[in-house]
Amino acid sequence: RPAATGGSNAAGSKPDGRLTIGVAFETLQTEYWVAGFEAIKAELTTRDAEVLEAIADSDPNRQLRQVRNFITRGVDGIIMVPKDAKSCIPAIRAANDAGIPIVLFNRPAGETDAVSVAIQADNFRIAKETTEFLLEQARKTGQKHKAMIVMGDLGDVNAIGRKDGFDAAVAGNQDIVEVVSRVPSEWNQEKAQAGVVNGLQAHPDISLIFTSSDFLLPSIVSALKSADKYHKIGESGHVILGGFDGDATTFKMLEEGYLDATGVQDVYFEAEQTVQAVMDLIEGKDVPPLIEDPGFVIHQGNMQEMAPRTWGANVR
Amino acid sequence: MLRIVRRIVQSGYLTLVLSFLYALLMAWAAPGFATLANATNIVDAMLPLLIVATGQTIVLMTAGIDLSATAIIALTSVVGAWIVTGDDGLLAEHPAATPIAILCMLLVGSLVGLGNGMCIAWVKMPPFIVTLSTMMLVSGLSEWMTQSRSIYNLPDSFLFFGKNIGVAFAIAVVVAISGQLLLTRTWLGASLKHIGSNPATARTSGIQIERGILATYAISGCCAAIASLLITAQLETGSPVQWENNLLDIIGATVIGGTSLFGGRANVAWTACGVLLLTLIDNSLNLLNLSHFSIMMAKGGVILLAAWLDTLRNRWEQQ
Amino acid sequence: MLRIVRRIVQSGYLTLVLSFLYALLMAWAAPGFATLANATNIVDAMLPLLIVATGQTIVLMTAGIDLSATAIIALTSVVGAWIVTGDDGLLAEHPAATPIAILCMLLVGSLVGLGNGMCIAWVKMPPFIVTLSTMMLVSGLSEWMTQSRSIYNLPDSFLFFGKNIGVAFAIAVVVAISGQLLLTRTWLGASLKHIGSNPATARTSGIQIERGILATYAISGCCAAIASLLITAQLETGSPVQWENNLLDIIGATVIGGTSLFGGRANVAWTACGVLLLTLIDNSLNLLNLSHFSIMMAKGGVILLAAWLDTLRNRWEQQ
Amino acid sequence: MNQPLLRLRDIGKSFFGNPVLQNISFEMQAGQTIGLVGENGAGKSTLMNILGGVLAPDSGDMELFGNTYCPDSPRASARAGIAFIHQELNLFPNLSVAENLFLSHFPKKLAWINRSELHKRSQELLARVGLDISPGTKVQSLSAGQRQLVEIAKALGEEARLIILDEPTTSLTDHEVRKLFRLLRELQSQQVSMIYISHALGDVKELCDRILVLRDGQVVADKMAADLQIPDMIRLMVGRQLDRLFPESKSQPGESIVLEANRISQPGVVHEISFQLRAGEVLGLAGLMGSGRTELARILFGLEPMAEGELRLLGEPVQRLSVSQRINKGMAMLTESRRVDGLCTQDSALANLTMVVAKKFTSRLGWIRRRSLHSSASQMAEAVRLNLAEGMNQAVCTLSGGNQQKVVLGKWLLNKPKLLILDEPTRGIDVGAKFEIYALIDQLACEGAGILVISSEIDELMGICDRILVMSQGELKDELQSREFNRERILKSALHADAIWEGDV
Ligand SMILES: Nc1ncnc2c1ncn2[C@@H]1O[C@H](COP(=O)(O)OP(=O)(O)OP(=O)(O)O)[C@@H](O)[C@H]1O
Ligand SMILES: Nc1ncnc2c1ncn2[C@@H]1O[C@H](COP(=O)(O)OP(=O)(O)OP(=O)(O)O)[C@@H](O)[C@H]1O
Ligand SMILES: [Mg+2]
Ligand SMILES: [Mg+2]
Repeated sequence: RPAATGGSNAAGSKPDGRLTIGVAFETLQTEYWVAGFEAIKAELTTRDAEVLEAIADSDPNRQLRQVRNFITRGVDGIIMVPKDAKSCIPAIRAANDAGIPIVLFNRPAGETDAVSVAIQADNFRIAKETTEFLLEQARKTGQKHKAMIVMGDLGDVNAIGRKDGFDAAVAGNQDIVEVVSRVPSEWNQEKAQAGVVNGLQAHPDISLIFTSSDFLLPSIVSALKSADKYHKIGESGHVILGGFDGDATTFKMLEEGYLDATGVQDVYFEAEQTVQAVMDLIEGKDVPPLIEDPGFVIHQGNMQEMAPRTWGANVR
Repeated sequence: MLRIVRRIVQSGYLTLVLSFLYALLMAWAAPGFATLANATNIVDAMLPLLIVATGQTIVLMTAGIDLSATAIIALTSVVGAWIVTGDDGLLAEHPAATPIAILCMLLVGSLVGLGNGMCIAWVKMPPFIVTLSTMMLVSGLSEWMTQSRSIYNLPDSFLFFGKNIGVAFAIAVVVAISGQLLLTRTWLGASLKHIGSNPATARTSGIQIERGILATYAISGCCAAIASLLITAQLETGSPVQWENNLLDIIGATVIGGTSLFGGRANVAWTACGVLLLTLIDNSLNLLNLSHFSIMMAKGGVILLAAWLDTLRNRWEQQ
Repeated sequence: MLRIVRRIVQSGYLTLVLSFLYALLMAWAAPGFATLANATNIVDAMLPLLIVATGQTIVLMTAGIDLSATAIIALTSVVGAWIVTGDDGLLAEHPAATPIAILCMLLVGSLVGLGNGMCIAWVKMPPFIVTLSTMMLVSGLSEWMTQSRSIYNLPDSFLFFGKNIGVAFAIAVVVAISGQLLLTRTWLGASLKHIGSNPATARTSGIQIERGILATYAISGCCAAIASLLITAQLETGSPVQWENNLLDIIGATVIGGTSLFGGRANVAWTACGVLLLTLIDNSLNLLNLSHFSIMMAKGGVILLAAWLDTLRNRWEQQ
Repeated sequence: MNQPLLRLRDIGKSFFGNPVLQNISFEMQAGQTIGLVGENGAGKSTLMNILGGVLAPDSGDMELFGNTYCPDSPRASARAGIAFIHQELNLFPNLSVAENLFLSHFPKKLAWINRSELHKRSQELLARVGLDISPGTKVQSLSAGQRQLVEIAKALGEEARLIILDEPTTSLTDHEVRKLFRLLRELQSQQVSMIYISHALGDVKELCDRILVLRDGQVVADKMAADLQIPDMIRLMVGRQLDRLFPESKSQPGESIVLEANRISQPGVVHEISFQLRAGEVLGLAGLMGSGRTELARILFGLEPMAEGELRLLGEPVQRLSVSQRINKGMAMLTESRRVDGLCTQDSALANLTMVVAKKFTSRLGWIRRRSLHSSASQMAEAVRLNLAEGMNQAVCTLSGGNQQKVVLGKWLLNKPKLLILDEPTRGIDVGAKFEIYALIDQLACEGAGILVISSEIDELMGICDRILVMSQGELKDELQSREFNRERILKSALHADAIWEGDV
């Protein structure tokens, strides 16, 4: 794809020279989005930009309207978290038509002629590395494990990337692990909980669980507790647990020794890059269409060392 | 002064007056509200809601309710997109794909509505439960058809209905006016009113209740399909969860307008006013850059206010 | 044969019979269904639904509806969690934190309900609109309070109500039985029935409609708060969107049981059967590892079936 | 002079600016029974609604036992010792008799209902009004007459000192009326005061000590019953002389048969009913409460199923047709209770009048030709002398009972029926309006329609019919030609063989 170029008209900016940036999030219903939202706003404020905000409650139709409203208000740039890769295209196109640069935070758009820049964690790699770490722990026990994955909304590229990362890691370790349960959560806590409860019911011998997002962990923990399978690492009956995001609850579980590992998205890096990209586009600079956040895996071994870079360790 | 207030409150188009006052206020308070571009945004947002709310109004006239409206929107969205999409669509690249898809959407919408109507009219099951189950069945069906994935890559001839606001506007106006004429000027509309007011009386007066109810739900399903066309084209996406969160907006707009949930009192013009008010609130508060919780609360507050004024009106009228 | 079927269908607890037959079928078809552990799961899932549906049943008796129930669940969940949470909670680590939190939850729930009741009873606004606006106001409020964040790290004394299924069970049974006794055995319940059957007649007969309605909505709010306690403790999370998608399940369970949306016919025992049936379906289909769309469709189908049998029953009864 | 029980001074009330009551003043002594008579819409029910706390007066004041009395709700008036038996019955059909009897004052321990006490006291009350039913019976399974008695029992249960009865006898048969009167006399002897509203002027004169005549919302006469003769009452009520109660019949039964019923049976309801109805004939159907007349009418009209038999309208078999098809063939039926299935009460008079006929004013596209529909509805409103203060858009629920009945009749007349079935057509209607309705019936018969009239007022049937059929226990028992009309014979045939006849008619 061609590199995005900033809009030619910087005319939208106010006479006082302050930029106005519209921030449209699909939802704020997980800690990760809240942390990202706060980080972006903080970054914009330090750069003396005025922030307009809009949350779409998971409705792409509403998000489209909100982006149009931003355009009506004459913002200089737009930062957006879309619901999924494709339904955001009309919104991007609307921004393109108005000559306003648009940057997607954490979820890139699908293939299209509409132009946008995206900042995204390398979901596949982080998930794969996290899962590989879990499997390493599994191998140490010397037994064969039955595994469960709690999946996200399969319309979301992130969810797919994480699922594929997990699958790739498993594919290389067929000898010690068999995936017996795939719980579709659609990014919904209650669905996840019901799914996990029933999964554990049908397969009481599950001993490894990977969740595609940390915000589902409390539901999983509660299901584990009611099945009496929630134990610290090293205790007998411990279910190997891995997550993705690195939020506060998860970090606490890590500290307390219940969680084995989680793949961390570097929110600060992503927020900073996002804002930088918008600014660059407004100034007319070239920006590559996809900026990747390499992320990292935090686990019992590197906990102290990685804590400062883990957003969940800092938001408390 | 009080007299003037009373006049306004009693005028039957209270919601319209409220919307007008509200718009005036916002023209002053919300930057960018009183611009042509924003007017376009508002109209754009109103159109699909107006269409589907028209169907709902007709259903409410008979003391029924159609909870399956959003599910029908989703199903027809999926059906239409599935036929026309460039990614392996049933009739991908076929020149007549778009008209056929639209026809199928209308057909599917009407048929699902007819199914509702048959359960309600012939089997005499309560509308709430019938349409609730239909909602679940139909939503499940659309998710199963797509395996929960959205369908993209729709051809330009289809997207035309979303991009060209003139066409969308014309469609919505035709639907709303037909709905209103149906209710006020036709024999069917008169029968629906009697069915809603007192079904026993309607029966002894020789009104064919069953036919009326069948027609009602089929019309509602068809309206949902038309709305779905606009929505799908606007979003360029056929999705099995299209509009799933908007059910309360649909019923809300109708009821705020003044249509009764207990039947016998329904009017599409009122509904249009309700749609306008809801959309104005959404749009203006967004422009005011309120956080979405404040928007929600404000919306709740305004709906409450509208209902309160409506109550006042009714009380004054009785004096 | 037909006679036996008729007997069963007419037995008044049709939903119970259906649930039983369904459970039998599933015991055979679904692996792990007929185990003690799964029975626990089912009961666990039923309890909060039963509690909040009890409140809804009482509201439906008066021909009202409480759309704000799930919003109240979310608000009280946030309030409770906010008081007890170890992360900067209002009374974190305080020994009496849990009882105070529970008290506050009940208080908040009842007060919001009372607010609904006041608008409906005194200002005479329609329940649908009032509780719809309350839903929006209250949801907005809880999201604003938490800035959309969930609250974790609840103390064990609070989680007790989620972990100990015995306690949760006892609470739910007490609530349901009190609700049933209220409706069938008390003077208030009798008035509610009159209000729901025919408010005009109730008024001319000297029944204090206002008080009845106030009580009704306050009770519904309080039931939502109790359910919220169980849910919050079970999920170990206070969330401003707690249970937000379950509104139709609540009303559905009530109506499937046989309670009428038009007032005057409501029964908590029926509601309990409706809750059982819905939960069984959810659980068993999950165990069968069906995709969630099939679950949705199956649920829709079973609700339709239950409603159809109910219609049959009514028809046979009239003969 | 002892203190009056009740004193009204200058009571006034208007609806939408139309005065309904003006300067009403009167007082009544304890133990007195006052009769209140007047045309439909004279304001009788409105005045009583003010007294009963249902409506608030615009002006004037009231005193009860010497204290100012301004009830703000029906509850307040009940507390003050006034029981009100409404014109439109006020019972909950889905509840048991016992629950209805103690609606607002259940015997209770704390919040609990005391079931056994409830049962016992209900039985006592039912015994007092002579109703032999179990307190657990659902009201919906009672006939209209039985419901009326339940209402009275309810008033007795409230230990009222003033009972207002608004047209209590409209749904009672003669026998029931006698029974009711015995009961009321007993109450009178116990010094209970009553206000009695009725269009049966004979009853009023017989029962009351004093009679108040209301016309156009004003008291035009206030006399002792002994000083007021029935013709004077009528003159005062309608404001002109009315020489006779029934119009002279101009219609003549013709030759052609409009309706032929052949051995119509429906198990448990009617048994082998056969009769013929000629064009231009007015055929009466007499019988006691619950004899199955209403059921028969509903079967004829297609509202209820019929197991066996044959039904011909103008020679064509119609038993397989639906209600709307029968209406298209020229059938019409005024049902027994207008509120339940005769009117859409919240809708306008126009909507109700045009309900049946609008279909005929519809173009091929389903479009209603509104102007011509409106004008023929207006003509009909005039023809039946409908009294609409606010024009055709007035909601029917704001009309007086008589005017409501005229709306239902007008609705059917607009369709120019060939067969009109009338089930209790003059229930709750004043003498003037009754006369008009009889005239309308006669006129329709003159135009060649066949008319079947069900009525519990034997005098009415004898006054307007060409022939009377008597029904009992779902069977036709007797047939009388107009020269044989005889009250005794009709009553005798109406009685079932095994009934206990208390013989005080
Ligand atoms: N709620 C109301 N709104 C408007 N007008 C009303 C209302 N109730 C009664 N009226 C009007 O007041 C007048 C008096 O009615 P009312 O019912 O008191 O008459 P009535 O003497 O009891 O007649 P009837 O013998 O038919 O029962 C009528 O013209 C009626 O249309
Ligand atoms: N809703 C009902 N439920 C049960 N039984 C009923 C009902 N309506 C009428 N009946 C019974 O059916 C029989 C016939 O009643 P119907 O009303 O036809 O008699 P009727 O001669 O018209 O008497 P009325 O003078 O009361 O109108 C009676 O035994 C009556 O008790
Ligand atoms: Mg009256
Ligand atoms: Mg009868």
